[in-house]
Amino acid sequence: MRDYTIFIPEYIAAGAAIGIIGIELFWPNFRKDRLAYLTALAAVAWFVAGLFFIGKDAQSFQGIIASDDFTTYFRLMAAGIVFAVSLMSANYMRTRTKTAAEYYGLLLIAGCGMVYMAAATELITAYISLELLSFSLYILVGYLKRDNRSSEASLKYILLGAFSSAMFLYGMSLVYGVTGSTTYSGIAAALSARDQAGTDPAVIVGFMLILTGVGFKVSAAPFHMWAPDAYEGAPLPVTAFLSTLSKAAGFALMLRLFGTAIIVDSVEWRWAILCLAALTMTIGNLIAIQQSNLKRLLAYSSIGQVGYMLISIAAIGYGDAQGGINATSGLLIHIMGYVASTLLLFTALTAVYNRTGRDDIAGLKGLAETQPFLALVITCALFSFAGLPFFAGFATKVLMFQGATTDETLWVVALGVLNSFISLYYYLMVIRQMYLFDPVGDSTRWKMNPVLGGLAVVLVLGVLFIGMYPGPAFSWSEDAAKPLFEAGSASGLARVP
Amino acid sequence: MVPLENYLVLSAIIFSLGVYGVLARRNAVLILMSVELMLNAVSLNFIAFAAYLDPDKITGAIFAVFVITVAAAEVGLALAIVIRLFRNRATSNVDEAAIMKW
Amino acid sequence: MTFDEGQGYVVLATMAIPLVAAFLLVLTPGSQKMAVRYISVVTGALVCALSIYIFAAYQVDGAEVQMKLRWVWIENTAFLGENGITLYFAVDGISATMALLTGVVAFAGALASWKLDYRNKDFYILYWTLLAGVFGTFFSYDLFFFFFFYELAVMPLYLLIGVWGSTRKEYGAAKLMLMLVGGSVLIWIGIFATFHEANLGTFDLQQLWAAGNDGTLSPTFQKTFFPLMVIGCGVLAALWPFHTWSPDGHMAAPTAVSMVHAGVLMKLGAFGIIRLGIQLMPIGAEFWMPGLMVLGVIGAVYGAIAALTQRDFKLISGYSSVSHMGYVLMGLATMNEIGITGAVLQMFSHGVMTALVFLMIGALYDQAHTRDIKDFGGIAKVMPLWVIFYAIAGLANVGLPGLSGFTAEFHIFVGTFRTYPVFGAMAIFAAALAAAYMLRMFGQVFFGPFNPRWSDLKDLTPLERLSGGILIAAIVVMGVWWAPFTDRISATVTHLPGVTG
Amino acid sequence: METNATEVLWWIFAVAIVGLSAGVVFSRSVLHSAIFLIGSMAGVGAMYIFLTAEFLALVQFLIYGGAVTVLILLALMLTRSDPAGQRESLNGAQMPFALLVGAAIMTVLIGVATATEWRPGGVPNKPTNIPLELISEKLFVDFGAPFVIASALLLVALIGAIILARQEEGE
Amino acid sequence: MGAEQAWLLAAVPAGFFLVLALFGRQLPRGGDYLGVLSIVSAFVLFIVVLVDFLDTPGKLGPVVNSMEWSNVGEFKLRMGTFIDPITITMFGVITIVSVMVNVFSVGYMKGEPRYFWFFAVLQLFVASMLLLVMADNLLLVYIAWELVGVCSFLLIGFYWEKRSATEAAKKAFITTRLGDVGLLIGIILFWRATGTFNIQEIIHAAEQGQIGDTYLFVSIMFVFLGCMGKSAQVPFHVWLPDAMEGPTPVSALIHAATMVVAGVYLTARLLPIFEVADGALLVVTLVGLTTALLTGFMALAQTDIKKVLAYSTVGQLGFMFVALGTGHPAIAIFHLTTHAFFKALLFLGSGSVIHATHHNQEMDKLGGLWRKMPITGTTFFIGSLALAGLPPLAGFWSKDEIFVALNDKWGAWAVLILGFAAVMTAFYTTRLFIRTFMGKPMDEQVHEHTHESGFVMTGPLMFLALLAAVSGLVVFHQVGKGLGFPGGITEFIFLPGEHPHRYHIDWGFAAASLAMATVGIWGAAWMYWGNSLKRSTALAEWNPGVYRMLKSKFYFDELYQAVIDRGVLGFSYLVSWFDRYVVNDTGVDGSAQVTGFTGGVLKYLQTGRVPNYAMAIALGVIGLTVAGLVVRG
Repeated sequence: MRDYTIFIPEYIAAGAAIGIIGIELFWPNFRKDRLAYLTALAAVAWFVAGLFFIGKDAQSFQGIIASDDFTTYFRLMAAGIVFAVSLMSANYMRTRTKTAAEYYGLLLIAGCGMVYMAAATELITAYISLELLSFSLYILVGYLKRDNRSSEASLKYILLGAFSSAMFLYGMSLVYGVTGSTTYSGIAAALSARDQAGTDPAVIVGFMLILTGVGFKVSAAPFHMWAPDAYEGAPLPVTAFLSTLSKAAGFALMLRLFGTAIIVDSVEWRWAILCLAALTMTIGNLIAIQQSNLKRLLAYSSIGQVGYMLISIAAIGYGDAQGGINATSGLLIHIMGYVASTLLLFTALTAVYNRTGRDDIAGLKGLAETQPFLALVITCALFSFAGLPFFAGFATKVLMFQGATTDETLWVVALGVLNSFISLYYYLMVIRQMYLFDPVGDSTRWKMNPVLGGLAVVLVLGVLFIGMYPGPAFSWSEDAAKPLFEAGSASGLARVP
Repeated sequence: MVPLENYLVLSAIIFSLGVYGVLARRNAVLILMSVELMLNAVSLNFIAFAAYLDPDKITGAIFAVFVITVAAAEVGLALAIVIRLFRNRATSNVDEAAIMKW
Repeated sequence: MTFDEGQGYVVLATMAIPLVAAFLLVLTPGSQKMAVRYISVVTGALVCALSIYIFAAYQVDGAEVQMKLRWVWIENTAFLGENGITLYFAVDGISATMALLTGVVAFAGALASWKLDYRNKDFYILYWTLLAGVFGTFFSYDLFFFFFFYELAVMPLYLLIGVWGSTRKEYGAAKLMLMLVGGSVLIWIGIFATFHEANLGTFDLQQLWAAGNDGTLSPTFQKTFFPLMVIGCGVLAALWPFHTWSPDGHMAAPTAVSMVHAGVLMKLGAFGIIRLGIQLMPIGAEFWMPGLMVLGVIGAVYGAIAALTQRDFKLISGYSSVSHMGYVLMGLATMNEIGITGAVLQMFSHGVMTALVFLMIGALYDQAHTRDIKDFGGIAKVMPLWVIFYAIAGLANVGLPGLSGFTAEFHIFVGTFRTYPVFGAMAIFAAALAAAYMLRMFGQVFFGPFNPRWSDLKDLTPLERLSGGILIAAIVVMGVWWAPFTDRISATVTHLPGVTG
Repeated sequence: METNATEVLWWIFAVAIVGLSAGVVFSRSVLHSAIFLIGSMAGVGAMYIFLTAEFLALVQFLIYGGAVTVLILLALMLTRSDPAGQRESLNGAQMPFALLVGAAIMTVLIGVATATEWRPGGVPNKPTNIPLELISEKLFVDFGAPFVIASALLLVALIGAIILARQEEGE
Repeated sequence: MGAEQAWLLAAVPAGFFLVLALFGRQLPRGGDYLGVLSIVSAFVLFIVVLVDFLDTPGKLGPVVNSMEWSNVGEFKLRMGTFIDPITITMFGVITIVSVMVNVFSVGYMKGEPRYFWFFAVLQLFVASMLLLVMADNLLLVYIAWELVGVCSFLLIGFYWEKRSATEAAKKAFITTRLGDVGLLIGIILFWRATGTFNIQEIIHAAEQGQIGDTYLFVSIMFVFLGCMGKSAQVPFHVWLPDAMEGPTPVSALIHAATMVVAGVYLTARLLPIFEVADGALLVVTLVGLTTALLTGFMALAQTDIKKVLAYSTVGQLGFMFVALGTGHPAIAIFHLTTHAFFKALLFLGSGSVIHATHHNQEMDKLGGLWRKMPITGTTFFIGSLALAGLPPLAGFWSKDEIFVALNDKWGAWAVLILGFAAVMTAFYTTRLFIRTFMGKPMDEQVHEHTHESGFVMTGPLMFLALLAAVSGLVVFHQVGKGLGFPGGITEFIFLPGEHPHRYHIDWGFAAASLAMATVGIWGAAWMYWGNSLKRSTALAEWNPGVYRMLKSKFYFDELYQAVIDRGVLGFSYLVSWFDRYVVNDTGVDGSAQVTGFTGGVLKYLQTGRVPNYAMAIALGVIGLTVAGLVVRG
């Protein structure tokens, strides 16, 4: 059946995108920051529209794209991210580009791409929406045309992206060849129907290539190498966008794909994801220690975060349906906390960057003197990353790890905890710059842009709320996780022990 | 008639050549060409599967259509970026495009 | 007095008031230094009063766990079942004693940092956050919140030391923070494993303890994860060889932080060993306690010997802390009632006396700006009161009867002799060494020919006297009339699993 | 069974494709690579005909043989880094490793292609015809959603290409 | 009010201590009158207790009064008092001597800085000593024991401006503390065996043989270590002579009544256990003999009058331990009593001298003071003779008792050794007296300014002289009866299970000990008469090695110093080094650095070149696929 109403929110977003581009087309000297606020407005509308979908029973479009709580979860998240990032960009972009409309349009479209990735229940759709997101990001990363680092970053990103998506496609072709279907349910059914499941090279290699594709998207080692360069080269708000939206989208895709389509052969891929997780978190955190550029540092730290999150994906493979719900809801709430903290951090960093124009760690020297509020905010965000109490990171990380703990995954969970301890070190090194040193140059207090300030306050409250009372967030996550695993879905089918 | 395996092996070879190209070449455009080779291999795969194994749904063929579309778009975008880089650096050599590292 | 919800709210208030104070301070403009000071001192007084009330109101002959208060936080979601995570506060004999300690030291510390001027607002914010964490840990009966507050107590240390510290502060701060968090990593792992193994869908400590007793946590599991828990907590308790943060950290820390840190935080570690080791994994405890005993003895002797030749006040106290926490671990490792009671007594005693010591060191350092004992001599001439206070602390440290140190150490020795006479003898010998390094320091600093360089040193300020007086009161009371403490502590210790009479 | 004309033809094409593709990645001249690419794409198109997917063959010829290659040639013209024409090697330092890796991947993939039993009942030995109307029906009915998304994708690509490639004053 | 309330004896001075310590600075004259008042009241209380005790119906039955203190499960602690003749006697000795010392100090310490502090600590000192002797359980004993130690630390280090005083105080505290380690271990060992700290119960258990022989011996030896430490027996004797750095009245108190006799008291108190534990008594005797002998030698070469007295104290303590070794606590306590009086007298006398000569205590600068200060001289003379053991003075009787008992118990060899010690005692005492008071003054201007002390100081001297003269007679049955006791002191003092022992003169021994005294006195007189040193110097030159050895007290201090510096401190430096460089730098920081270094290496994988990145991806693919194919067959 075809019900076009289930994507009204995305129509709003896309329409707004076109509209914004049109505005600049026909009204060239429209204030760029106003564009940003329009985008934020559109994001709000998008969000509000999305709210109507909470709790609606799942609907499917031809069985190739579904709108359920899972979709809605990421829909709202996408809207939120676009909202925050567009506000972040307002001043940043105005001072750096002549034409900003496409930028904001692309933000919105990328958001839609994320929603479709979460919603896709079929390989073609998943692939297309993934490419939609990627294309937007390629452009956004390279948006500062005159900036060498920006264009270099986007070149690296697109070349490697194309390469890995080719791998992804080949993997999908193999899976399609074996199962003769591209819908997740069809794949699941076919796989569980096969008697010689697990003995089949095509399945294994197909899974691995698919894993490569999504692994690249979420920047899991060893497919992570584009991330630091892209993060460093991209405009600061886009870096925030990369580290929140594209990661969340990648995990959304991964959850649905691995959690419903190929869950029945989880024995084929869970170990691989476990190893990737261990490798990723270790590499990310170890290298992060040695970074001097703030964006690069955060890139590596986010790679480390990805490592933790991958454990949950593996845990889905190791557990039964209930275990899947546990792991997924843990992962979802952690993504939420992570996104909130990251946006908070980048809001503050953007404010600092607008002032100092420096993106190295030393650029934060003495911030506690010149802008105590920002220093506090940054500290909150970093502590949240490190998983210290009162901030989102603590509660969400505990819930995620606890949800991901099974007999087999325990050792990686332990490694993850160890890594989050390592990460604390370089977060402290940043905090040290702000609090323990006197500012270089003028140590006079400066006022930050009220918009950024307001955004920061909102996000801080969010982070604290999730950290101190994660109950609601956690139950949303559970609701979002349920559609993937409830009876009748793939995980209900017989699976290989 | 020609069995399915032949097509698959052929696409495997093309794909691997593409991989080799990506790994070996230094010129951004050449890397893109290699990627195109890989994508070709993929669509060949899809169509072969569609024709042999999935005649009534032929999803593979549809997939191939999308792949071709995306590939074309990708090339366009990538080349634009290459040109952008060339304007900034007067080179399309990816080894030289490495100011960001470590 | 009957214990009911009302008292539960008292317990909650004891934890919450510091947080509220911290929040108020966030709102106060940093320029209002006096206002900041008043807020903090009032908070300290309140907290101190409440903790005394809790200690007094704990009924020895009542139920073991009293003053319960429970708010559901998350339940029936995903892997969390009934009472999955609850804000569950309650008090038993041990935590009552620890709460009293915290209250006293917190108040003393707040008074001691009155003269602090540089960014004192931020200082007090962190200070009270830390103390909220400490109280929370002592009161929590929910594993999640236990760890929540545990981390909360460790978190502010980095900035507190790094910003307001003195010698090699960055190094000290980073090292201390990292080692402590490194320890909590192990606890964290242990918690995940326990929750998974118990498979009750709840973090409620009492249910988990029950699981630990009836073998739901399998013996193998307990034997595997007990070391994790104990070492994790042990780092904070300066368990040898994970003690090295203690000398450096204390050397770097500002006065009040040293007081609270050595006075209270280190006790969190020992407390954690009781809660997460002895109570959660009795079988593992039975299996591993001899090992802990050995480490404790090593720590006790090692610390005392190392302290013999130190020249920095704080290093001396740092190492003596290692030595005394060694006693605590020994007491816990005896696994008999006397020993564990002694351990808790020692936690209290060491808390107050170390707080006093660091208070005095701070009072001197603020004026002299050196802590090398060789620089001093005949200080008794200019700072007689300072000398007397310090001497009392030092003698308590030495274990002089009539002061708290003796009470605690005596119980520990007795408990140890019951099971490990040889270790007990070594511990007593270490106590004699304590006399050696203390008197060495006294002789060097207090007495001997007066060094005119210090002729303009001022004696203790009234606030310092008050703050020190409180601590001395605690020291003397416990040294002379320790029944109130032993009654409360043993009331709980008797219920500990696997503890012999 | 006796080999018939189609088969012979297939083999000729297959060899040609492999050769041309190899040419793309091995040739010493950028332009030659481009030419070879056109060839190999055309060859793949021919393969589609063998697979009785004539429409896709058509698409292949138009888009690849036409648009893409033209684009590529254009790009090559625009990015001639050596007006003096001195030849810098087109291969990077890791070329030998690349050979190894390529070979490894080839082995894996060929192994998969041959070792896999694609259908329990065995694979039909001749492709079934892929009629155009079926494709259109599928494309516009069943896969409407991805089709829409794809249009958005093309739009994005278009915008991106424009704003990135557009000359700004001062360039 | 009666013997049950004996705890007041300790409580009253303790209370005065608090008052003086807190407010003494503000009080006029530093509140010295309060000090005297507190001790006098303690004395009065003693009389009350004594009277009450003497007419308790069950004659001389110990009076017990105890209360529950704390309990941890089955581990119950009771604190209480146990009053029996020994305690009563100790009360007497302590209170009387301390009254004298207090009064004396009023004169002696006048004008000192921290005058009030001196009196305050004096009260605490006395209080803790009284507590020690009345305690009914070893825990309380230990508590009082430690308090005594601290008070001695404070008093010996009273002149803390002098480095030497501080060092001496430290030495005293730490040396005794080492003994206390043994004491505490012993106490806990007894608890471990019997489950109680109560002295009587422990004794009972020991006598019932509830404690294994070896265990009993080991524990009692640990306890005895404590006693040796406090009573400065060899090898713990080193702290006592240095303790002379304290004000002289303090020395008097320490040596006569409080600190050092604690060990004797405790041993006497636990003597039944020593008797059960076989071999223990022999150890006690040997320790006593060694001490008496060695310190006798050491005293010969000392020229500081207080040092001489100090060594004589150690020697006399040795006598007491010998007495205990014979299994007769009564005799030991008797000697303790007499010794307390004349030794207090001697110290106060020397104090008077020092005071008069403006802190001059070197024999080489004194001499011929008798004429200048007749009262001090006379009293000192009496004291010396008592110490030397001439009848009918106090010392004679107690020493005589010891010899008799020793002969009965261990036989002649012991008597000979101790006899030699007694001869030396007489010798150096006489030497001391002659060189201080007789002959020609060695240093004229010191002699010029010397003058007799005021009555506040001479009064106590005279009173003590009286006691030193007559106190020995209480040993006689008739005297005791006359005083209202059931008999002579040795009859009065006996431990449960032991029979009262009535004194009778053994003329042979009496003659012998008289002979020893005279020999010693005559020898000294012959050598030093008229303060001419030619004979003694001749002797010294006749064998300089021996002389140097005596002069330097058998090198004990040097030996200990070496052990401490090389051994203990060296080890401490080693440990600190280990802690810094191995545990910390290698273990802790090292691991951190390794982590950082790994990161520093790994980051160079990030070359910034697309082909390398692609290579990483490809390798990842190969790794995954191959691993997958291998793992999954």
